[in-house]
Amino acid sequence: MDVTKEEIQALYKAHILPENKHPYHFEAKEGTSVSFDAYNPMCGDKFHLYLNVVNDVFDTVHFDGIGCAISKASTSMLLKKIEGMSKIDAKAICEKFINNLTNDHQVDEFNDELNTLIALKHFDGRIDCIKLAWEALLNYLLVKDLEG
Amino acid sequence: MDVTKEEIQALYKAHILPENKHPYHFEAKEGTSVSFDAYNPMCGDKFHLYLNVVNDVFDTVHFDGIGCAISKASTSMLLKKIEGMSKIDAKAICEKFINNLTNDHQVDEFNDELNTLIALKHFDGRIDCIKLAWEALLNYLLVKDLEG
Amino acid sequence: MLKNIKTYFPIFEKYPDLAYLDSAATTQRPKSVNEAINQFNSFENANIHRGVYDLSNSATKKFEQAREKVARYIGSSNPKTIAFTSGTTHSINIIAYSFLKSTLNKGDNIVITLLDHHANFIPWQMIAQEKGAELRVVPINKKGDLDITSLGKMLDEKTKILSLNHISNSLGTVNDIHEIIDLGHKKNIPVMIDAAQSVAYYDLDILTFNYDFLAFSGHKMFAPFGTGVLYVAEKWIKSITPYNYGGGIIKNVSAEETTFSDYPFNIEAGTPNISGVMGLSSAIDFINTFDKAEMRQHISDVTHYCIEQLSTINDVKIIGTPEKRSGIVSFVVKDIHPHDVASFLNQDNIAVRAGMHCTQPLLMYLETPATVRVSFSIYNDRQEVDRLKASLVALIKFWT
Amino acid sequence: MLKNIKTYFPIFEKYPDLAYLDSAATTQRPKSVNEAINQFNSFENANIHRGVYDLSNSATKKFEQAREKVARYIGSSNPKTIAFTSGTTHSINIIAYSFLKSTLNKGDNIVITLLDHHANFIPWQMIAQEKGAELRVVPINKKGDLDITSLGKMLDEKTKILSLNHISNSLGTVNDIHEIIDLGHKKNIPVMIDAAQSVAYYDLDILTFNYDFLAFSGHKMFAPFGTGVLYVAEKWIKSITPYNYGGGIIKNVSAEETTFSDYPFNIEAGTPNISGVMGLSSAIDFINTFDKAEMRQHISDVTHYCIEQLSTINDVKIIGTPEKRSGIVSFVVKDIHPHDVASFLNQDNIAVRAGMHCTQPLLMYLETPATVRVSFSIYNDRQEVDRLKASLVALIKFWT
Ligand SMILES: Cc1ncc(COP(=O)(O)O)c(C=O)c1O
Ligand SMILES: Cc1ncc(COP(=O)(O)O)c(C=O)c1O
Repeated sequence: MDVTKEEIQALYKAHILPENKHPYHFEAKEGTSVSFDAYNPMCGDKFHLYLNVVNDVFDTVHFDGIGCAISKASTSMLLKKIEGMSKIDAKAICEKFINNLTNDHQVDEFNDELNTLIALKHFDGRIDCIKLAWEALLNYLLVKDLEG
Repeated sequence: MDVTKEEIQALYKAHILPENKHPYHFEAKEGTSVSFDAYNPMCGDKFHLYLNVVNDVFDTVHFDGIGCAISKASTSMLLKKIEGMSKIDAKAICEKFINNLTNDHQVDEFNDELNTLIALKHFDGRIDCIKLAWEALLNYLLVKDLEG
Repeated sequence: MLKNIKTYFPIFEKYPDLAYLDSAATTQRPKSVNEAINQFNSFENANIHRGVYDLSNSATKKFEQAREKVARYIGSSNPKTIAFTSGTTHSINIIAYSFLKSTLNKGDNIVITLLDHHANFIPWQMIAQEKGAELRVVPINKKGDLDITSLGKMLDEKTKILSLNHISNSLGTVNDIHEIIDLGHKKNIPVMIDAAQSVAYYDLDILTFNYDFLAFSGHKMFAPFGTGVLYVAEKWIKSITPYNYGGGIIKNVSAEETTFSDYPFNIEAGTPNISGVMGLSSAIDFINTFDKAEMRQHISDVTHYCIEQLSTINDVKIIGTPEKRSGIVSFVVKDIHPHDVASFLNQDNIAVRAGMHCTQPLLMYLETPATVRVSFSIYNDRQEVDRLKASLVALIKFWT
Repeated sequence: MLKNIKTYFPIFEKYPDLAYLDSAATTQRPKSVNEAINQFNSFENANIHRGVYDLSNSATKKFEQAREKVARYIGSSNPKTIAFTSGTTHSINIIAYSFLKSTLNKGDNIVITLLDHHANFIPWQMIAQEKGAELRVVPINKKGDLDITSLGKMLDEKTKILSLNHISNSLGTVNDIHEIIDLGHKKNIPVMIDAAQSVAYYDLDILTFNYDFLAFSGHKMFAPFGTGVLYVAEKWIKSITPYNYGGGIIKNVSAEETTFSDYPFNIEAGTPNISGVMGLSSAIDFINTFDKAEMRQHISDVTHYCIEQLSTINDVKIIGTPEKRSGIVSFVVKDIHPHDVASFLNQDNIAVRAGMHCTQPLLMYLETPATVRVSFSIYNDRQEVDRLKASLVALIKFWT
C-alpha cells in the first residue's frame, strides 16, 4: 500500500461515495445507436453502456448495472467526461486515462475529478475496477466500431 | 549407494560379465509355443523370449535381443532356472525373486547365483534391469496365459 | 497440538498482525514444507526416471515414495492409482477428456451440482456440448444444501458420470458424499469427487467412501503451487488414455505408431513437478502430525463464532446456511459491494476474497453478483473474527 | 564472470566432487533461484487474480511482471504473447490441440524432424492420425545434421505447421532455425520452435527469428520444475482455444454456455504454479547477469575438449558429428551397454544419462539401441572431462 488508510477514506468520502450514490445518468436507455457491456468476470462487475452517437459525437450517454463503488463512480465520471465529445477525442481521453493508470509514474495530469481515480490506482488491486468502463469504451472504439 | 565400488566390481567380474559374454541359449528359436518381449522403454533394453511349453512345463527356453550386462545376465539366469520347471513353480519363483528385489530387506534366500542378482539391487537404479525378464514372464503367466 | 500453530508458518512471523482469512483460495505454507522444497532444489536436484546416477536414483525413489504416501493418505494400498497433476483443474480435465469423452454419446448425460466450482463445471459442459450429451445440474435448497431427491431422480441409465465437490468453496456446504456416492453406485454410475476444499482436514478414506475418482490440489493443503493429485480406482485404470503426449509415457514410438504406458504414467508426460511433489510429500507429513478431528473442531469453532458475530451486524447477510458447514462463510453487506468491503478490510490487515469464487452459476441462481468470503484454517482464531467484526462495523458506519 | 561459477550452486557445496554432466536433463539451480522460491513461499504466498488484499495484489503483480520479463527475454514487446505452462511438453501439446487440430484436415500434413524429442513428435503424430493427415519426418545426414533440401521439399501448400527443436537433446545438433523458419514462411507455414535445449544459452530474439510459436521449460534454464512457457505470435493469438477448462479463463458461465477469455489467460485454467513462476523470473535474472556469448564459449570449449579426449579412446564411438554442436555429446562404448557405462561412471561420481533420451525414432534410424549422453552447462570444466576419460579407460580395462 502506498496510500494510508486515512487518505483512501478521504478520497472515498469526498469523491467515490457521492458519485456511487448518485451516478450520472444511471438508467437503461434502450434503442441507442451504440450499446455494450463493461464486464469483469473475475469479480462479477457488469455495467451496460447506452451511448447515442450523432455525427461521430457522443450525444447522450447512460448506463446501468452492478459493480463496486469504484467501478460505478469511474463509469459515471467517464460518461460525464465524454458526453458531447467526438469519438476521436473520447478515444484519446481513454488512452490517456488508461496510460496514466497503468504506468508507475503519472504521465500526464487531469485537472478534474479524474485525478481522484488516478490517485486510487495506488489502492492496490482496484485498477481493474477503475478502468473497467474505460477499457470497454476503448475496445469498442478500436475494434467493434471499425468492424462496422 | 550401499555397496562399495569394489564390491560391485567383484560381483560384475565373478558373475555378471561371464554370463553377459556367454548367455544361456542366446539365440532366436522361431515356432515355440510361447514367445514374448521383455522390453524397458526407458532405456531401450529389449529381449525376446522363446519358450516351448509341453504339458505345462517349460521344456526348451531361448532368448535373444539387446540390453545391458545386468539385464542380459539376469535373463540368462532366469532361463536356466525355469528350464524343465512347471508353470506353477516358475510363477512362484518369479514372485519370490521380484519380492526379494523390491523389498528393502531380503525376504527369502536363494541358494544359487540368483543371490548375486539380489545383491545388485543395492546397485541403485538397476533394479529395472535385473527384473526385466522376470516381470515379463510373470506378466505372461498372470495375464496373457489366462486370456488363452 | 494446535497451540502456537501460527509459529509453524513463516508468513505470520513477518506479518504478526495479518488476519489471513483466505485459506480456501490457498493455505499458507509451513516452514517444514518450504524447507523440504529448498532442500531438494539445493542439494538433491536431478531429473527422475531415466538416470542411473545417485542423485537421479534418489530423486526417482523419493518421487515414487511420495506417490505411495499420497496413496496411503487416502487409504489406497495401490500407489499406481495415484497420478501427479498440476492441480484439481488438471485432474478433473483428465477424467473428462481421457476417461469419459471417448465413450460419451448423444443422449447420454453427466450430473454435476450447482455448488460446483468452474473446474468441475466447464470441462463437463464442453464435452457434453461436443458430444450432444446433456449436462444435468443438481439444484440446491434455500439453505444451500444439495437437493438429494432431485439428485436421485437425475441419475438414470444414461448417466455416464456423477461429479461433485465434497465441500463448496462458495457456501462452505459439506456434501454427504457417502450417501451420494452410494446413490450413484446403485445405478452403476462412476462418481468423481472434487476434494479441493476438504483434503487437508477431512478423512477421505477410499474404503469408507469408495469414490471412483478423486481430485485435489497441493496448494490448498499446505503444499506448493503447481502440484495436484488424481486418484483413479483400480477398476478404471485401463480406461484412462494419455492426456498430454510426450516423453516418459511411451512404450514404443516409430514414425508410424506409438504405444503408451499404463496409468498413472501415461498421464505424466514430460518432466513432472518433482520439487513440488517433494513439497506435497512434506505437507502430508505436516498434516499427519495433527489429528484431523481436532483440526476440524478448531476450524468449526472459529467458523461458528464468526457466524454468530456476523449475525449481530444488521447490514450483514450471510449467504447460505447449510446443515453441515466447513470453514467457509460467504456474506454480503447492504449497499456496499463485496469488492469495496474486501478493500477496506485489507486496510485493517484482514485478507478476504470478494467475487464469484469461480461459481458463477451458483451466484446467478442466488441472484447475488458477488460475495465476500472468509475462510478459516488451523492457524486462525476467534480474535481474528473479533477484528473482522470491528472492521465491518466501522466500514458500515463510514459508508453511511 | 564464469570464474567460481560453481559457488553459485549449492549442490556443489554439498558434493564438491560431483561431475554433473546431465544438464540437458535438468540444470542445477542457483542459490538465488532457490531463495526467491523460498522467499515467496515463506513471506509472500497468496493466490493471484481474484484477491484485493495486499499479499494477493503483490503476488498478482509479480506474476504479471514475470510474464513481462519472459516476454522481454525473448524480445517480445507484448506480454500477452506469453502463457505459463508446466513445461515444454505441455506447451507443444497446447499448440497441437488448441491451435492446429481444429483446422487440420484429411490430406494436410505436419512436418517435424528425426531429431525431435518425443514431446515434439507424439502430439503431432496423434492429431495427424486422428485427422487422417500425414506426418512428415525430415531426415538427417550421416553427421546428424538435418537434410535441409528434403525439408524444403516436404513443405507444400498442404503443410499446416512445421515444428522442430532448436537443439537436438540427443546429438547436440544446433539447427539453423533462422534459415528453416524462412523456408516455412516463404510457403506461409507457421513454425514452432522447441527451445528446451537452447533457451538458457542462446539468443532467441523474436525480431531476429520471427518464429510463430516457441516452447521451453524452466527446469532446463536454472528455474524450478513445473514451469514452462509458450510464446504465441500476436497474429495467432485469436486462434488459440482453451486447453484445460476451469477457473480463471471464463468470461461468462451459465448452465447452457460458457465464453472464454483470450490467450494467454484461456490457457492458464486453474491456479497456476505461482511460486514456480517466481523461480523462473529469478532464473532469468540469473542468466541476465552473464553474457550469453561467453556462456556458449565456455560450454563449447569444454564440449570440444570432451570430443577431443573421447576420440583418443579406441573403443569409444561418438554418435553424431553435426556442423554446429551445443554442449551435448552422445557416445557408445564397444561391447559395454550405455546403462553399464553410466553405472560405472556413477561409481566415480560422474553423473551422465544412458538411454534413448526420448528420441526413439532417431536412435532406431541410427541403429543404436541407446547411448551414453554427457551434457555440459556453465558450471562444468575441462577437469571433469579428464575424470570422465580416466573413468572410461578404467572401465574398458576392467570389462575386457
Ligand atoms: C528438445 C527437448 N524438447 C522437449 C523436452 C521436454 O521437456 P519437458 O520434459 O520439460 O516438458 C526436452 C527435455 O527433455 C528436450 O530436450
Ligand atoms: C471446490 C474447488 N474445486 C476446484 C478448485 C480448483 O483448484 P485449482 O485452481 O488448484 O486447480 C478449487 C479452488 O479454487 C475449489 O475450491
